[in-house]
Amino acid sequence: MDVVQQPLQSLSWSDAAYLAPEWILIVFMVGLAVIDLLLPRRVTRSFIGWLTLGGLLTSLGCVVWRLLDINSAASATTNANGQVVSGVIRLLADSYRIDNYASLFKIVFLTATALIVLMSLGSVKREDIADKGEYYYLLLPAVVGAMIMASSGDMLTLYIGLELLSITTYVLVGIRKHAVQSAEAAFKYVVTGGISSALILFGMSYLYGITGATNLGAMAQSIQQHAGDYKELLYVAFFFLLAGLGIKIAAAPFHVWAPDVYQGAPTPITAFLAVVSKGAAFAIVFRLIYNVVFHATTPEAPLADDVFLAMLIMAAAAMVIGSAAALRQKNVKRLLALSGVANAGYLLVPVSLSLNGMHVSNFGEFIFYLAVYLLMTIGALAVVTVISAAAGHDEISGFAGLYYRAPWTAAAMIVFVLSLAGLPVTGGFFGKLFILLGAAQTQTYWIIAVMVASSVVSYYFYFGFIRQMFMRSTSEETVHVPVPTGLVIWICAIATVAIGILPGPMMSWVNDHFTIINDLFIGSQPGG
Amino acid sequence: MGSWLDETLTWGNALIFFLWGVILLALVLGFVSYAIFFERKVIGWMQFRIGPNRVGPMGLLQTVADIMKLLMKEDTIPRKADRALFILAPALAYVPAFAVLAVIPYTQNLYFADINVGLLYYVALSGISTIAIVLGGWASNNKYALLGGMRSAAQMISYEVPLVISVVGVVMLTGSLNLRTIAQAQGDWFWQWNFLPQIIGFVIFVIAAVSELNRTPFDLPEAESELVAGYHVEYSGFRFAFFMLTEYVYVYAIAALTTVLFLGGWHAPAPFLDFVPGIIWFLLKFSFIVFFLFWIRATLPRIRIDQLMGLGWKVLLPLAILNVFLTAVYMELFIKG
Amino acid sequence: MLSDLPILSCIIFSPLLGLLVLLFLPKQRSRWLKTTAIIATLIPLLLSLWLYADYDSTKGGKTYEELSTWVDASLNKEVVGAVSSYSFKFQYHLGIDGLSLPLLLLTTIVGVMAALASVNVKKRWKSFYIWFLLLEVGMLGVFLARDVFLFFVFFELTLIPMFFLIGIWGFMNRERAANKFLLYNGIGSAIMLIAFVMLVSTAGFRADQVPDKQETHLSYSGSYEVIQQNLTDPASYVNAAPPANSQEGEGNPFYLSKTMRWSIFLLLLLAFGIKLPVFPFHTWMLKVHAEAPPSVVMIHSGVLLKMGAYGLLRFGVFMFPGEAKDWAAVLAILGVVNILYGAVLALVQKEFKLVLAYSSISHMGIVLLGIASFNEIGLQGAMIQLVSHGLISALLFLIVGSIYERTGSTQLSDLGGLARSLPFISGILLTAGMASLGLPGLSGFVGEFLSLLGLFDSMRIITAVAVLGVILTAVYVLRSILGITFGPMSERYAALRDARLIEAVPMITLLAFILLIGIYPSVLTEPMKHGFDALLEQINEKVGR
Amino acid sequence: MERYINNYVIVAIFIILGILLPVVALSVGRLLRPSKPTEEKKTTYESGNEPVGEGQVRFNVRYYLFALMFVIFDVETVFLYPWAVAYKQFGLFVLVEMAIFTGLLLIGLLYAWKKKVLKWNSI
Amino acid sequence: MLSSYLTMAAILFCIGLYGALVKKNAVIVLLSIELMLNAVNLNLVAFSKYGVVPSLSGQMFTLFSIAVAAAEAAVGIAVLIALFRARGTVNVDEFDEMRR
Repeated sequence: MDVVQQPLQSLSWSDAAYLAPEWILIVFMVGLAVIDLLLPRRVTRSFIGWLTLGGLLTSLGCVVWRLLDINSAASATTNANGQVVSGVIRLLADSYRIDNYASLFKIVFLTATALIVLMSLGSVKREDIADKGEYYYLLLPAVVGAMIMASSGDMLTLYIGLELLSITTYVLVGIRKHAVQSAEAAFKYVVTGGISSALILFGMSYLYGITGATNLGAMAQSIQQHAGDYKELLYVAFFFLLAGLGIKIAAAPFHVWAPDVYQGAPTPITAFLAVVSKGAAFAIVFRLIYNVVFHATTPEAPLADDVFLAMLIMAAAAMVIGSAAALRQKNVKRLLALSGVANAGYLLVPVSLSLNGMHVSNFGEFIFYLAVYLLMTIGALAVVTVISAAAGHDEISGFAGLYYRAPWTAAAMIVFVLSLAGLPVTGGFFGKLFILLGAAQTQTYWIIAVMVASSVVSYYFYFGFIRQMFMRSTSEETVHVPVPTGLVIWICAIATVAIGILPGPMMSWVNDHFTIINDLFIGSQPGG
Repeated sequence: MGSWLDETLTWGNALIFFLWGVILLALVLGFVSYAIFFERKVIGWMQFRIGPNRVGPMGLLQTVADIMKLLMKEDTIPRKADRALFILAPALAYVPAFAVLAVIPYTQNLYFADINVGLLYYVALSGISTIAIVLGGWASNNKYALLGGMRSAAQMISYEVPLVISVVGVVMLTGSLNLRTIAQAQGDWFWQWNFLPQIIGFVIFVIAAVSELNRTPFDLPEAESELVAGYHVEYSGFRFAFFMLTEYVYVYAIAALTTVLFLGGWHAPAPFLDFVPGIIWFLLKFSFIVFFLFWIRATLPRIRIDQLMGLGWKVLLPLAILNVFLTAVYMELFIKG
Repeated sequence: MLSDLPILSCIIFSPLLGLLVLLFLPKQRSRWLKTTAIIATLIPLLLSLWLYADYDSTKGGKTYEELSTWVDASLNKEVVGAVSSYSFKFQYHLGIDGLSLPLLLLTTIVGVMAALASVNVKKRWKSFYIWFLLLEVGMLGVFLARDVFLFFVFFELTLIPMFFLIGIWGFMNRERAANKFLLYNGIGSAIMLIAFVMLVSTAGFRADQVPDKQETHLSYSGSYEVIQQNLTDPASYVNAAPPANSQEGEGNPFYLSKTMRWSIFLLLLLAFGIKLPVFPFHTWMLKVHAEAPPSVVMIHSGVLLKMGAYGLLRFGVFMFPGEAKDWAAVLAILGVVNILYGAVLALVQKEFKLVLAYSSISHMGIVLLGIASFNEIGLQGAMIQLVSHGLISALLFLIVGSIYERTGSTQLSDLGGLARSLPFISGILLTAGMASLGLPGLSGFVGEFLSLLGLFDSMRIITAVAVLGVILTAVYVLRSILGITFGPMSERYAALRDARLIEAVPMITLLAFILLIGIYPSVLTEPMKHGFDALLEQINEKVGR
Repeated sequence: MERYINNYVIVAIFIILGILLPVVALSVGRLLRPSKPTEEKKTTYESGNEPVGEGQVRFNVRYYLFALMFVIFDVETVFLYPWAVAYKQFGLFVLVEMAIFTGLLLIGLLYAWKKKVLKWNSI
Repeated sequence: MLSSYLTMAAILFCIGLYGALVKKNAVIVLLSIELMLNAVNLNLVAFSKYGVVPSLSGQMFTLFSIAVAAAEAAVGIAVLIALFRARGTVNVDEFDEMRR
């Protein structure tokens, strides 16, 4: 058979050490699963949550240490232009990359999950979720999936990560076994998730057919040669990829599943879907766009430009549709789901703005907004858990008179709402501002207009929370805020404001640790 | 056979292949007829009975008579049955049973298809029969048939897993999925055959194989006392015959497969016995396995369904996996150096 | 000693000090809360008065300028090439000049008066004052910020407290009013943000060579000065004509084409026009005037509306003098429309608060006229009109609050003959009315007169029409105020108590300032003297006069 | 290459023969066997009684759980087979990798065991 | 040769997509998704032999995709069973607890 023989590269012991963050999570998951199985039924499972949190934080520590280590002088090298670039660890024939890009994403995912676990510790009740132990330790493989997605340099690992994340979240969404809503949400999520992975795979299969490789770097090289001859197929491939990934990131018009699923899922899982799932899908989008699509332009067909334009249109649609649909929502979780759709639109903007002479990196804007989005969404949903525990439902009217029942929580909620609406002095404002400035650098002014307009529309429903909290009142009884949940609320609120007052250090830190050639243009550095 | 395989395909060659296939088919049908006869005889002797002895000399034509009877019996299809599936099921059961025989080698030179994924082919195709059984049970639209079919499916899939994993050790030692290579790789002395180094795998394989065949002590799907006749309760005439045929063709196949995988195929037990042709050794081993199957049928009682499932999942599966890793560690220490 | 302090920061953030104290006070102790809040507003007043005294108009406000890096978000610099840094640079840049100083004073004065007037608030004093002080921080910041994004942050900071103040403490339809306020101002600020983003990404770009070193610092700056300089300097890259053979703007990502300049200018005009409010966008303001609590309307009408005019001047006119000059006629017409529309509708209102609301629209029209004149007199007139209207409307709404507290109504038909039972309040009301209609000797006259005088220079017909509107002012003011003070008195109002001390003090203070400006306008014109020179120079250069 | 094609031709021939036999046998049988259907013959068999209710009864969900377990371990073999074939050529690390993979699956088995999936009760 | 495989896969995929979007029976919906995934497998295997640059990775990809599809189907049906217990129906149109 005339098949290209690829050399097999096995993982060595030292390579395995680089995977410490992932190993730690897996070991914790296995250990906790066994403990949960062997313990008698009556023992309370809360400690599993704390152990999960411990595992996540340990892993986070490893990721940060690795990030700093890669960028330290010892492992830095100089590239052809004489610039100092940081090292990248490539495992298994470059199918698993530990680079700054991945590490930054992993930090976001792990932080988010840690906050979500902490939030759950205060809000998950035994009568609601029968298998509390499972609930906690299933989050770990989900995060591992997200981390694999961020690290993958190969369509195969990318797909495995995607499915590891998806399948575990299917279960997590449906974990309230006896609630109809939960099961229904889980089913809808399974179906849309299945369709989306089929679409993604279909697109990938065409890409593979044209390039003959699944490694992103190899694809980048191959696609430059073949793009001209197979541009129709490439268009089809990119269309399918965009549609599939659009479902995963819940961007309009592929967002219809989001409200139902977010509503039916347990609230912390809603936060997980909104932040980690979405972020991980974006990690894929970034890699695919800058490794494959970016190199697919030919003189006769502006493939890359068309894809970028399509993505921008998708972003605009997400913003407009998300904000408009949220106007009518009375259910908080549905509302936040739709706001998540709009936010997916905002997050898509930097990805889909192509680079030019002045706009040399969109990653800083993106990760900045993702971090802010993490804080405000998780914070808001943490407040929602408190409210729905007190009110017994998820309707927005549950917020009525919150200011008089729990003033500090209401104050934190104001911070989240303002941040979501993009008003100063919150992280949300600078997140959007950086994205807008990025768009302005590429002279894509129309998307600025759309973005700002959708923000204004969103004021209406975000301030709906404020109206409820301050201008309505029901009972005067105080709302009980469990300590872990309160901790989450305050961490998020303070961080949101802190980023809103001083966004510079974070943005600089991200951009100092990110080099676009090393981390995204995998293909432009053959071999390595 | 090997020489034809290397030639360019022509219609003539295809016809030769076809004729070989027909010959094998005839052999297999003959085997089935007389396997049934001998089963009855052997069990009879073991139970101090004579067994069939009226039709033909020593009752040798008994099975032939049975087949003729089945052929001429009226064929009823229940009104409520799903007609298409009802008709499809027996054929669907039989086709894979016969098709798996294509990859079994008999001697160094006597084999049909020489596929390098032969073992996988066998495992994959034999799984299809499960579907046929469920289909038959479902299409009958009968409570007994349905439950029998479901049980049968549950049992077959439960034992398929240990069966499949138990041969992994053999595959590891050989480094190939080609059944011919596997048979060839086994040594000249009988203790070098796979059944000793792979004793755990061998035992699991045999147990699981018996269960896959739905034979005693694992014949629960057909448990007369509970389920009348299981999935084929509504079948009569020649459609019923095909289910029976399937079972016995699988007996043939499993016996041959066990011989190839574990008992050294056509190898003589010791180098000095090489003068006896390989095919004889193969047939001897093969016959022994067949006899063994009859033997346990006569000996063992039927086990309960919870015991059946427990055995499969809680004992055989962990053991099979353990076997894989024992083999791996053994190879790591002694073979790879 | 005082001059060593970062005086501008102190002014802006001193209310926060009060806010901190407020947070730790128990919410039942209304007296403590009120006292703290009033003191917290007094500090910026005193500081700004000192600043006014210290301000030297010939030198401008350079000495008070505060500059430190606020956001220095470095960007990925790989692809650009050999630069040592590449970043978004937004500065914490505060400054004062002739344009901001009067408005700063206005803010601090009205702030204290509103705080005093807020003692009427009936519920939730603690949160009221917290929002109130935050609002003051925002307003002060708006007038002092010299970085577009810092300006924007402060601008938005006024929005949120206003939403709460209207929505919680307002009258019957407070929520709708709050929503409408939020919606219009949100749109306004969003448009402003678009304009700023476009500006920063083009005109905000600067490349600094470090002398003696091979280092280049590239940055996108939000600095007002940088942007203004780039925009008005014909030699800068923003205005550099592209090579003739290439397409427009090709190769120079910072080039602002004519269309771009115009669109940014129009966006700014629209953004600040909504705030001002210019005629078709004024409806939110009526709602706010009618529904917000009187002390909040004092702030709103007294200061917040001025932010629109201030922004229009500083960003619209100063940054795009050429475009503004080209549109002078349009501005003037808009102003006249505002004057006439406001006056006519004020004439037919049955509610006193709405009369005042429409009169605000009308008076803001005069500001537009002043701006449209594009000469020193007119611009000074506009500024004085801003300050004077701020003071007058604050005073009027203070009185409205007092009257409402006593009578429970602001309907013109309900009120009448209050002069008998409330002689003091009525007297102040009459005087304030006179100031509003532009009686010489009071501040309103100076502003109107100078504005119209300035405009008369260039657009005579429009001026004439505007004067007609001003005459109408007299009609509606007299109609309503005379109706309230004199005329038949309803029996139930006979036993009303006249103003208490805490009401009288702010009334008299405000009136005193009104008189001061009316009699001696130089208190305001003096610091402004050199404020417009540079602008007018540029305009004249551009227009070639 | 010829060998490759020939091998699969043989496989195809075996499958064709497998299909032919039932077709031929049943067609031939049609000529030989009688056909005298009556109502009674065509009723569903239920030990001689009148059939009660539907034939397609609901059965235990446990069957599904076994199917699930089967899928999991069958898929494991998908990975186990290629691994086993190539095992000789690889180092110790490959063994560790497979041990981790299988270990995780065994945890799954333990899970099922502890959750009483493997315990059979009633039909 | 390649194009016939691709056409076949595309047809399968379209049937699957249609089924997943239109069919009312939840089981059929899940089946349709499997159909789509199988179409992809067909594509991958065809490309690995007849693609522009033939390589083995397509077959590897197929192995993984089969495994993952199995897991997905397992979870899907488990969820469906839980839902069936709660609602007593597998009609997709009746899963409308949350739409208001």
